[in-house]
Parts: sequence; C-alpha cells; structure tokens
Amino acid sequence: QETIKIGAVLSATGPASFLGDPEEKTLKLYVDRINAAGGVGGRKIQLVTYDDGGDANKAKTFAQRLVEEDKIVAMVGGSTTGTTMAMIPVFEDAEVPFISLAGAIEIVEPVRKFVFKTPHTDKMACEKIFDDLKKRSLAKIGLVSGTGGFGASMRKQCLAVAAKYGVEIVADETYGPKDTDVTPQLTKIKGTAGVQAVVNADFGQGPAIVTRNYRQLGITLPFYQSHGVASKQFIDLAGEAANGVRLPASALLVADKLPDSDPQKKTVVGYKTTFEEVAKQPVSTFGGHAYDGLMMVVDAVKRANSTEPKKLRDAIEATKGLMGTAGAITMTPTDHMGLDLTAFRMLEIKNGDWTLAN
Amino acid sequence: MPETLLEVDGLVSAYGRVKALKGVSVTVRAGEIVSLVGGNGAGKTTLLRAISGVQPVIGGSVRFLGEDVTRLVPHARVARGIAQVPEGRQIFAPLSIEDNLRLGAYRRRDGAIAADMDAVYELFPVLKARRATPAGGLSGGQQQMLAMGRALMSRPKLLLLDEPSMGLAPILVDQIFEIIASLKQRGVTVFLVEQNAAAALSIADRGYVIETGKIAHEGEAASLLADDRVRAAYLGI
Amino acid sequence: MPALLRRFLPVLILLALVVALPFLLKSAYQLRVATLVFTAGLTAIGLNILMGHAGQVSLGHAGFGGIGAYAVAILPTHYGIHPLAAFGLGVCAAGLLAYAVGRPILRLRGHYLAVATLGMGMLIAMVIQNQQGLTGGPDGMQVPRMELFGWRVRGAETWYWICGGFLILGAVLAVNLIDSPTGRALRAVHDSEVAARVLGIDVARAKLTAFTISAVYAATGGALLAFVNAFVTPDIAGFLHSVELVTMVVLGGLGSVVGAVVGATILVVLPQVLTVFHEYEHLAIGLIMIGVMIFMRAGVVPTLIGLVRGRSA
Amino acid sequence: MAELLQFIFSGLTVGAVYALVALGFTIIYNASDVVNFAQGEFVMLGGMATVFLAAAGLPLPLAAIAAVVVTVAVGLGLYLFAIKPARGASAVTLIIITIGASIALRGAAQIVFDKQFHRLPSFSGDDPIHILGATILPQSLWVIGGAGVILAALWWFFRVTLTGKAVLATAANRLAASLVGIDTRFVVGLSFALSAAIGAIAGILVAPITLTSYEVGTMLALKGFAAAMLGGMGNPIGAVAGGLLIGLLEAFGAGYLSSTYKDAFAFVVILLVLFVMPGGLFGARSVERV
Amino acid sequence: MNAVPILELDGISIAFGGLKALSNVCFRVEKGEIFSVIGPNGAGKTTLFNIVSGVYRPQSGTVKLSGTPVTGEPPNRLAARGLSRSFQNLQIFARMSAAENVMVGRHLKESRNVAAHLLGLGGRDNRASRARAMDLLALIGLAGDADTPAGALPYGAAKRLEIARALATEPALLLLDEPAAGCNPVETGEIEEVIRRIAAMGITVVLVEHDMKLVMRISDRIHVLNYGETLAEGRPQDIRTHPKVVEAYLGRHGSREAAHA
Ligand SMILES: Nc1ncnc2c1ncn2[C@@H]1O[C@H](COP(=O)(O)OP(=O)(O)OP(=O)(O)O)[C@@H](O)[C@H]1O
Ligand SMILES: Nc1ncnc2c1ncn2[C@@H]1O[C@H](COP(=O)(O)OP(=O)(O)OP(=O)(O)O)[C@@H](O)[C@H]1O
Ligand SMILES: [Mg+2]
Ligand SMILES: [Mg+2]
Repeated sequence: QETIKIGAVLSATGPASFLGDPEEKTLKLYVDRINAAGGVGGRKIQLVTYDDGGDANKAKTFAQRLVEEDKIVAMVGGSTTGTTMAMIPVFEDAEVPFISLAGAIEIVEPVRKFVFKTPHTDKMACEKIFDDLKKRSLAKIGLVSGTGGFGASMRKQCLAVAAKYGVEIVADETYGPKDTDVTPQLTKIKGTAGVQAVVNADFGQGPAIVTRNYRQLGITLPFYQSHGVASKQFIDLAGEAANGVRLPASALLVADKLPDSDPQKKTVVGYKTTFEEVAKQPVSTFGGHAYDGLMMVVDAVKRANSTEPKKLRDAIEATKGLMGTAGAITMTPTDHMGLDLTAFRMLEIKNGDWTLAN
Repeated sequence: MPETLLEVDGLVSAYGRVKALKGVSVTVRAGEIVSLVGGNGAGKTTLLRAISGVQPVIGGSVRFLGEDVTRLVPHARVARGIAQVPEGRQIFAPLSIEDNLRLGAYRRRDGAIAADMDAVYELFPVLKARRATPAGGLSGGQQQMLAMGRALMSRPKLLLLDEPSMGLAPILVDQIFEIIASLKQRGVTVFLVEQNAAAALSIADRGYVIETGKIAHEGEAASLLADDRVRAAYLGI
Repeated sequence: MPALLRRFLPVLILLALVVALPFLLKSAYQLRVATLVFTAGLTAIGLNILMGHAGQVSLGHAGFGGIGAYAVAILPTHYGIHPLAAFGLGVCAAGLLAYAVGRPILRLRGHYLAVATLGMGMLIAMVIQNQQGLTGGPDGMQVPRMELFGWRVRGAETWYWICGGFLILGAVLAVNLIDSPTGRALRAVHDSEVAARVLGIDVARAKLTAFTISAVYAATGGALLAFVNAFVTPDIAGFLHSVELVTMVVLGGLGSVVGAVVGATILVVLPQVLTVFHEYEHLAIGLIMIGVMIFMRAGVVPTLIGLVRGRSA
Repeated sequence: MAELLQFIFSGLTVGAVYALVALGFTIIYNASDVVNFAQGEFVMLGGMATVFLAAAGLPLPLAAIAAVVVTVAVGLGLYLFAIKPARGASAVTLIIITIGASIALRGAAQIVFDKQFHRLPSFSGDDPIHILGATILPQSLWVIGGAGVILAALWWFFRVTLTGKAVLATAANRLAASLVGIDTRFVVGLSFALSAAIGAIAGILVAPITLTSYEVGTMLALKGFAAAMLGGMGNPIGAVAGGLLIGLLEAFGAGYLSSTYKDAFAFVVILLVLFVMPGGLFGARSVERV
Repeated sequence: MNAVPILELDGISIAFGGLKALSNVCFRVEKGEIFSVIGPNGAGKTTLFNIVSGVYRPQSGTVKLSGTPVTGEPPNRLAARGLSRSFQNLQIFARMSAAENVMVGRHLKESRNVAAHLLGLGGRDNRASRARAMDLLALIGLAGDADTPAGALPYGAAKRLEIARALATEPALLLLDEPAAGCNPVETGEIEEVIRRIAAMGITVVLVEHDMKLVMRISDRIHVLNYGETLAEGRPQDIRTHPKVVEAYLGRHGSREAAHA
C-alpha cells in the first residue's frame, strides 16, 4: 500500500538549530514509532527531511523539491518565521497543507488556506507575561531582547500589546544573537529610574548569558524569560542564576508536576519520556511543536481517510480538541493555530527545576 | 686529484612543458672555483636551483660527496653543506638584517656563530650599521651583500653563487671577487654563475658555458678565456 | 576570426548551457536550481572582475546583493514605486555606495581590505536586520510581484529565462571589459601597483571602477534573486553569504568567467545533491571544497583548460 | 562611575575573548601568510571536547589537557591532509581550503558531539568580584590572564627563539627559507599545531563565559580576525590590543549609544583606524623597494 | 645654457627614519641628453628616481619638468607629463603576456571610457596598442616572445621588457634603473644599442647603472652621488679620473672598466 509522504524543511543546523534539531529528532522518532506500530490506518509514513541551515532561500528550494520531486502530501516544518514565510507561496501554489513550527503571528494572520502553525505566538507569550505582571502589580518594565528573528519579533509584539495590560516599557535594550556579554545593557536598565521588572525576549544561548549577567550585576527585580528558553538546557546553562526566573511555557516542561487530573498530562508525559529516552537530551517545547504538527497530520489522515492534500487540508482545518504538547488544538477556518492563552502556564524556576508559579 | 664534491649528471628540468635544462652534466671538485657562464635564459639559475633542491627535476642526478641527493629536500642539502646566494637576492625583507644573518646559520649548532657574524659585518660594514632595521629597506646592492653574508653564515662546503656581483658598485665587485677567491683558502668550494664572465673566469679554476639548457663548452678557465667563440659570445671582445 | 571566437568562447558556452538546460530539466524545482545558479553566477562574474582581475578581495559583497534585493522589496511595498524602477534604483544605489565607500576602503591592501569590506558588508546587513519597520527585520519581507504591461511576471520558467539572459549579458560585458584598456589596467594593478602608476594608470580609480562594477553585478544578482523568491531575508546580505561568493570565484578559478559560473554551480547544486548524506552533508561539502582546491589549485576551469592544452600540445 | 567601570569590565571580558582568538591567528599567518578560517573551529573543539570528555568521566583538568591534545591533532591533520598536499598553491587557494576545513570540522563536530549549547563550570566559582560598585566574574580574570600569558609566550617565541624567526622567515620568503636550511614544511606544520593549541586553550578558557556549541567558532573567528587586523596582522601585541579595543568599543557602544548598533559602532571605528593606519595599530609598515 | 632643462632638481632631501638617503641634491638634465647617475650602493640613486617619478615625496626641494614644478605629483600624473621609468627590482606584470605588458604602457593613449569598454567598443584601441607593442618588442628583441607570460621570461629579457613598456607611454624623459644588471657584456652591448636608439628618437634618458663600460661610453654627463650627497658632476672623461669618485666608487675594477670604454 502507498505510503504517506510527509515533508519537513527544518533548520537542523545553523543559527536556529536550537529549534530545528529537536524538531527533526522528534519527527524521525515518532514516524518510526508510528510505522513500527503499523502505520496510520495500515499505511506507513515516509518522512522526507531537508536542512535549510536557517537560510530562507534554501528553504524555498527545498520546499519546491518536496512538492515537485518528492510529491509529499503534507509538510511539517519551517523552524523559523523567515524560512516559513519564504516557503508559504510554494505550498499555497501547490495546494499542499503546510504546518509551520515557527512563532510569528504573521504566518496565520491573515489566514492562508493551506498554512497552519503549531506553536503559541510570541504575542501570546507577551500577554501571558504582562498578565502575570499585572497580577503582581508591576507596571514599569525593562525589556531586553535579542536581535535575531525570535527576539526581534517578540519585542515588536510586546511593544504592541503592553498598553493593553497597563504595562509601560521604560527601558528597551537589545543584543546580538551571538553576544557573549550583556552587562552594559543590563547596567543601563538597572540604572533606569522606576523599573520594577525585567523581561528578556530571546531563545538559544542568549537568555542564559543574560540571566547570568543579571545575577552578576546583583539585580534583584523580578525577571521574566519567554517560552524561547523552555528547555531544561536553559537551566543547565544559566546555572544557579536561573533560580527565580519566571516564564510562560507549555505544560510539557512540568509534565510530571501536573496533577493527574490535568487533561494534558498523559500527552506531555508520554512525549517527554519518549524523547528523552531516545534523543538523550532534555526535552524542549520546540520538539513538542513538531510532535503536535505530526499528530495533526496523522489525525487528519485518519479522519479524512485519504492522503489527498486538499482533503488533508480540510481535515486539518477541522481539527478539534486534539491534545498536543502545547495544549488542546482546535482549528477553525479563521484560526489556523488553534491554541489559546490557557495553553500557556506561568512557570518559575526553583532549585534548578521548573515549578508552576501561582 | 682532489675528491669530487658535486657531480651533476644528465640533469633535465622543465617549467611546465618548456625544458630549461636538457641533460646538463657538471662536476665540481673540492676546493675548486668553477664558473658557469651563459646568456639570458640559458638555464644557469635553473641549474643552481636544481642543485639546491628547490627546482623539480625530471631526469638525471645530483651527487654530493658521493651521495645521491637528487631526491633530498632542500634543507637536508643545506645540512650536508650546500648553500646558495639566489638570483634576485631573496632576503627576508621584514626581518632585521641581524636576523637574516642569524638564519643563515640556521642549521649550525656550534659556538662560532657570533664570531662569523662579526666577520660578515667586517666584510660589509653597511650591514653592521643597520643591523637592527628591516632588510627590506636596504638598497639593491646592500641586499646583495646581505644575501652573500647570509650564505657565508652557513659555513658551506659548497657555495652556489647566482650572479653575486649583480647591482654592485664597481668597487664592491672587486671586493666580491676577492672574497670569492679568499673562500678558496678557507676551504669553501664555489660554483659561480656570473654575467661578468671575464672576471668570473679569471678567478676560476675551470669553467662551463651553457647555451639553451645544454653545456656548450667546458675546460680550464684560462683556456675558455682564450677561446674565441667564448670571447665573442660572452666577453664582448 | 579565431581571436574573436576565443574571446567569446566563454559566452558561447554559457549561452549553449542556458538554452539547452530547459530541455533537460523537468520540474520547476530543477529550473529554480538553475535559476539560482544564474543569479549567483552573475554575482560571481562581477566579483571575479574585482578579485580575479584587479586582485582586490571583498568579504562584503553580499551587502551589495542585499541592497539590490531589498530595493525591489522595500520601494514597491512602502513607496509604491514600480518594481522595475526599484530594480534600477537598487542597482544604482549599490553602485553609488560602492563608489562612495570604495575610495577610502580600496586604499587598504590584502587582508586589511578584506576586513574593511567585511565591516562594510556587516554594516549593510545590520541596517537591514534592525530597520524592522522597513525591512521586516530578521524574519524578512515579501517582494511584490512585478507587473509589466498588465502581465504578472511569475513562474519558474519565466524567471529562468530572465536570469539566464542577465547571466549572458553579464558574461558578455565582463569578457569585453577584460580585453579592453580598462581590463588591462585592472590586471596591471593586480601585478604591480607601482608599475601601473608610472605607466599613467590612476590606480585608485581603476580599483574603484572594478569595485563599482562588481557591486552593480552583485546588486543585480541580489535583486533577481529577490524577484525569484518573492521573499527576502537578511541572510542575503550576511557575512556567510559573502564568504560563499568569494569561495565560488576561487573554486571556479580566479580570472575565468566560466569559472565563476562553475563555482556558483558547485556551491548551489552541491547542497541539493548532498542531501543524501543527511547529517554528513556539511562534512562532505567541506571535504569536497578541500579536495577540489588541492587537485585543482588554480580553480576548476583554469586547471581543466590547462589539462586540455597540455594534452593537445 | 560604577556604570563606566562596569562597561570597562564588560569590554575587557569580551575583548579578552576576542584577543585570545586573535592570538591564534597570528602564528599560522606568520608562517604562511594564510588567514586560517578554521581557527574558530579550533576554539570550538577545545571547548566542546573538554565538555564531552568531562561528561565521559574525565576530571576537568585532564579533560582540558586531552582536549588540547585532540585539537592539536586536528590542527596537524589539517596541515598534513589539506595544506601540505596543496604545496605551491596561492594564498587565496589555501584560504579557501581553510574555509572548507572549517565547514567540515563544524559538520564533524555536529555528529561527534551534538548541536546543543554547553557550559563548562567556571574555574573559580561564579561569585562576582565587586570593585567600586561594578562587578567582574573571576572567569573573566582567567581569560584576561590567559591572553596575557599567551601573548608573552608568543612574543618570546617570535622575538627570541630561532624557531620563531624561522617561522617569520618562512612567511617572508619561502624559497630563501629553504635555501638557508629551514624545513619549511616542519615550520608550517608546527605553526598549525601551535595555533590549534592556542585556539583550544582559548576555547576552554572562554567556554564558561560564552558557552559553547558546535557553531560557536564562526562568530569568534570573525571577531578575532577583525581584532587581529585592527591590531596589525601577525603581531601578537596587536592581536591583544585589537581584541581589547573591539571589546571596549562594543561595551561603550552598547552602554552609551545604541545596543542595537553597537557592533556597527565597533566596525566604524575599525574602518576609521584602518584609514589612518592602513597596517593596523601595531602593524609594521611594509617595506617594498622598487 | 639654451632652453629650459627638461628635468631640474633643486635641493632634494629625504630621510627614512634617521637615515638621510638624499640631502640637498641639485642637477639639471637638458633635453636630448643621456645623463647618468652613479654612486656606491645605497647612495640614493633609486631613491632619487622614486622621487622624480612621484613614488616618493621629497621632504624638501623641488622637481621641475620642463620648467613646471611637479614636486609630489602622483606618478600617473607625471606619466601624463611625459615621464616614464623602469625599475631596479623588476615590476613586470607577471600574469600578462609580454605584448600585454607593453600595451599597458599605452594606457594614456587609449580611451578610458569604461562604459564603452564594457560594451566591447575597445577594439580599435586594442588593435592600435597591439601593433605599437609589437614594434617595441621588436626594438628590444623580444618579438618572438610576444605571447609568453611575462613571468616566465628570463631576468634579462624581463628587464628589457620594462624598457619597451616604458617607451610605450611615448615619454619625453625616460629613467632607467640598472637596465644592464644581469646582462653579460654582449647583452649589455645590445642594451647600449637600444638606449642609443631611444636617444635618437629624441627621448631624454637618465640612467642609473653600475656597468662602467656602458656608462662611460654612452653618457653625455654623469652625476655622482655618495651617501645621498653630490660628489661630482661632469663629462665621462672627467669623472673617470676624479680622485674622489675613484676612491668612493670606481676602485680598481671600475677604473679599469671605465678606461676600457
Ligand atoms: N618561472 C618560470 N616559468 C616558466 N619558464 C621559466 C621560468 N623561469 C625560467 N623559465 C625559463 O627557463 C629558461 C631558463 O631560465 P633561467 O632563469 O634558468 O636562465 P638564466 O640562465 O638564469 O638567465 P638569466 O641570465 O637571465 O638569469 C628560460 O628560457 C626561461 O624562459
Ligand atoms: N623605503 C625605504 N625604507 C628604508 N630605507 C630606505 C628606503 N628606501 C631607501 N632606503 C635607504 O636609502 C638609501 C638609498 O637607497 P637607494 O635604493 O636609493 O640606493 P641606490 O643608490 O639605488 O643603491 P643601489 O646601487 O644599491 O641600488 C639606502 O641606504 C637605503 O637603505
Ligand atoms: Mg638567472
Ligand atoms: Mg638602486
């Protein structure tokens, strides 16, 4: 019987390998598992992955290759917003469903017929953080963000929604994706009058360095990171300094601490255990996004009982209550992400481990 | 008959497809001064480079003190006692004059290096005056002195000289030829390439004439000097 | 005339290639790869004028490509300028910038010139990356489709022919230049600046000419790439891309027009072919580069030409 | 005041990192006129190998030594299998070979190690040292000290030892070097080994601050190269001065101007310096007679 | 004297670091002369050429070409004024053919319209320059090597190539720095012939050379430098026996050679 050909263009190397690497591992891992268990409705999945190295130009070429040479029926991938945006026209033209793993809201707003995405948007992360600030009656914050894709995009969103939560950004500093010291920026924030909390928007190693510098300078204000650091690796890299940091993230990170009653618990514990066992590295939410994307396709194939791309697209759009690592996913013709704010949890790092903040 | 120091036999060498040496044979015996004369592009420089090992050869052999050195790397030949004053001087421009001289004695481990350096300075006082400055600033003739001094620093058994008088003031040309002649007393054997053929042959024991990659004449220096063909072609008389 | 034939042989080879390829390439994907080779090749031909002939390195040429690319993205999007005009403006802007910064920068030599151009390229990339409002920042921006007399220029094949045309044009101009008084002046500067000067060559001007021309090539290549992709990200102007361009020129063979295109082909096609190696891809690319340079020291094309000549002689 | 001092500390820390990398460039450059683009990979290898050897159970100091040995072996391998076979090739060709090597080494590292970021524990703890209201981490002092020691060693090597002079002579005129009896292959091989060792040591010293991953070499090489050129290529003193200056410029740029354009600020200053001093701060004016 | 001298140096001084390479050098070269500058190694002859041709800028003093002060003008502007030179340390364009080397010398006579060159409109210049280059190569005896890469020419040939290249600029004043270095007496004789022909074309020649036979035979006047200062100036027969020149420069060998001339 014919296999189900799923494509993936990921930034497995390059500056965004932080995202692409766990994504690729997750896809391979779960495709193998699904096939070992007999496939989907008796049909095996065939996964075709390409590494774009974070380069949009390459990503687009590979996207075209997936569509024309490999003849895939659905695509799960696009690690960064840049590569995703470059690939969108290819899948729109070819009418193949494309589930992006990148963060920016532009991917699904405006809604494009064949384009979906799994992760929470950075706008949601900002909202979640500001919500928490509001609860703690903190209104003036310093923002320090990376100039890479993730940080720049989140900075933009945070600046846009701040007013809605009554938050005032009194210091706005940035640093480069490969910077090794951020103390000058933090010194400036520290010296800014009235700052009550600091938010760091970035992913990769940057936030670990920022966190260490933060403690080096002895700043004691509440400190927020974004969902970009949602991996145990952050705690390893930042060390002691990570304690006390708060961040919005999916339930995945606190899988074992969730109450048994939590509807997400089974999914996240399952994914976490499987991934860590096979990949031998701590789970991150990015791999989780790939898991969610793959499961959306699998779920759609089952419901559509077809691998015809257009039918798959319709089925994906009809996804309802699918439990992913990021939360329960419910797509609609006007919402191609399918997550709401409740999917985010506010976590705090204590004693080198994640805990649910309350 | 003194022992044979250098024996070049049927040497062939080429640049790309152009053969610059087409089977050259030359013998130099210990203690001799042997001159090689020839026109522009005859292959003199190529021969000296091949003897030193910096020019690939595609045929023939080079024997030094009875040992076949044809396949030896250049520094191993220096270690066996072959030094060269190359065409175009080839000094270490950014290094100081003193360092240039010191590097001439790179293969030596004896204690007489400092003394030899003083001897070179005595030969060429200009070098001493500027010993700490980069050699690249020297005038053309001064660089030629430095190249000569550097080669002497290695205390060679065989000294290959590629146009040592080129660019030197006449008064120094005298001096250079005197030095070459005096090397003989110090037991250094000299293989000399010179355009100043008359001067070169007049201090030499024997001579070779090379024409487009082949030895055309050879013999006692005096007889070459007297040879009409040589006089007409190379001495301009 | 055989002399004329010899001179235009590179152009004829490229022309034959551009015309023949569509018969061999089946899918839009394959045409796209060929198109990418053309845009990169065009940039490499220009850079070759600077590096191969005038002997000046630039580690910032991607910056000029970025200017061309972002011109056709920004000007139509934000200022309503027609894409064709934007194309022209972008290329002019890159040329003018090269002309303006070239004078001081080109006084430097060798590796110092390399860092200076690197710095210039980085500055361009940094502006593109950080002027988020205008450029979309690191996530990039859409390039509006070009419309000519009501016809929307699109489709892999259309862009194939357009880029192929530009490649041939670029090759013709380069070949003309090399054999002209200007070209000789550039090559003279490469071998001995002081001799060039005493022969009446204004060395600064000669270098500046090469720099500006090569910047125009790069901007043209960048703009075409942006059109083809309909999307640009700051990578196009980045340091790594600059290094890639230099590598193309050297791999293919410094001083050879066909070589520049061959170098571009190697670096564009290789990653597509090497996907079979999966995670060993980068290792393989690196090793292939080393291997080519060891066995073809003068670059692929000059070495092959040398072999053929050697055989026939 | 405390703010200014903090910027200075930041600049010195970052600058010392660049300086260490820049120092690694000098030896190979001095021996062969080649800018070794794989120098950043030596730095990466030093850090990553230490991390993984330590994770495999070696005590940290031993892991560090082993990592230096591994990196030196890689450096020698690079010379023996990539540079030496290309004997007689031009400097550009050799530079492209080092670019190829850097891609290959990164590709190999991502397989042998992984694609994660790692951190080495700081050598003397993470408690910041407070000076007049500003703070500096003990590890920064290690990096600065390391740069100082390597600088002194290199200065001695090139100025005093005959081998050091042979290295310089080989770069200045390889033909003449052969003719005075220098084994030029040995010299160039040695320079690769030494550069690799310096790179590895740099990688180990900076890893607790910069963190390390298979990709960390690219940026470090870029900044290190800029630092080396700013100081005057081939001069160890210049390398350190250039590194520290760039670090300070970045810190002051971020502190007083705009953090977004701090790198731009640093590059603009580099360009300005080179316009005034085309051979870098400490570069010897090249003497070329006609 | 009659007309304005073609080259006039007045009080030229330059120092490198602490080293005074030239101090207060003055002389005039009349149009049509063959004027030689001699002196011990390091006397400052090449430095003088470098100053006259604009490669170096003197620390004091003036250079006049046909009465016009040109001190410190860049070499390319001086070339446009009719000055050209060869080099003691070869500066040929090694990667270009011998003919192309000479064609570069035509640069100022060719159009400099880059746009036209890009469009392939340089053919006329190319043909004219090539023809002229072939003539000049014939003059120096390298016609057979027109398409040889200049880097592969033997030393002596390369030196002559430099002369042809300098002649291609159609100079009024030609500076030759040791053209006969590396040539045997026969070849030196050929160089002498070339210089005479150049002079016969009405080109003024300033010559630096250590070959005393050549210098004494060919020069109208000789200027002697020593340690950057003028030691003597005069006609060959006066210089040949000038005691200071003999002592500082000629020595036995030089005197013998000079006497032979
Ligand atoms: N690098 C090179 N590439 C190609 N051919 C060369 C090269 N060097 C020398 N040749 C050729 O080899 C031949 C011999 O040259 P060589 O330099 O040995 O001559 P020479 O006798 O030393 O001449 P000169 O007196 O001018 O120094 C010449 O025909 C020359 O053209
Ligand atoms: N760029 C420079 N840097 C340092 N010193 C220099 C420089 N140019 C010339 N000199 C010095 O100036 C003096 C004159 O040099 P110049 O080359 O003019 O001598 P020359 O008369 O041409 O000698 P030769 O006959 O040996 O060629 C020399 O002592 C030389 O070392
Ligand atoms: Mg010779
Ligand atoms: Mg001179």
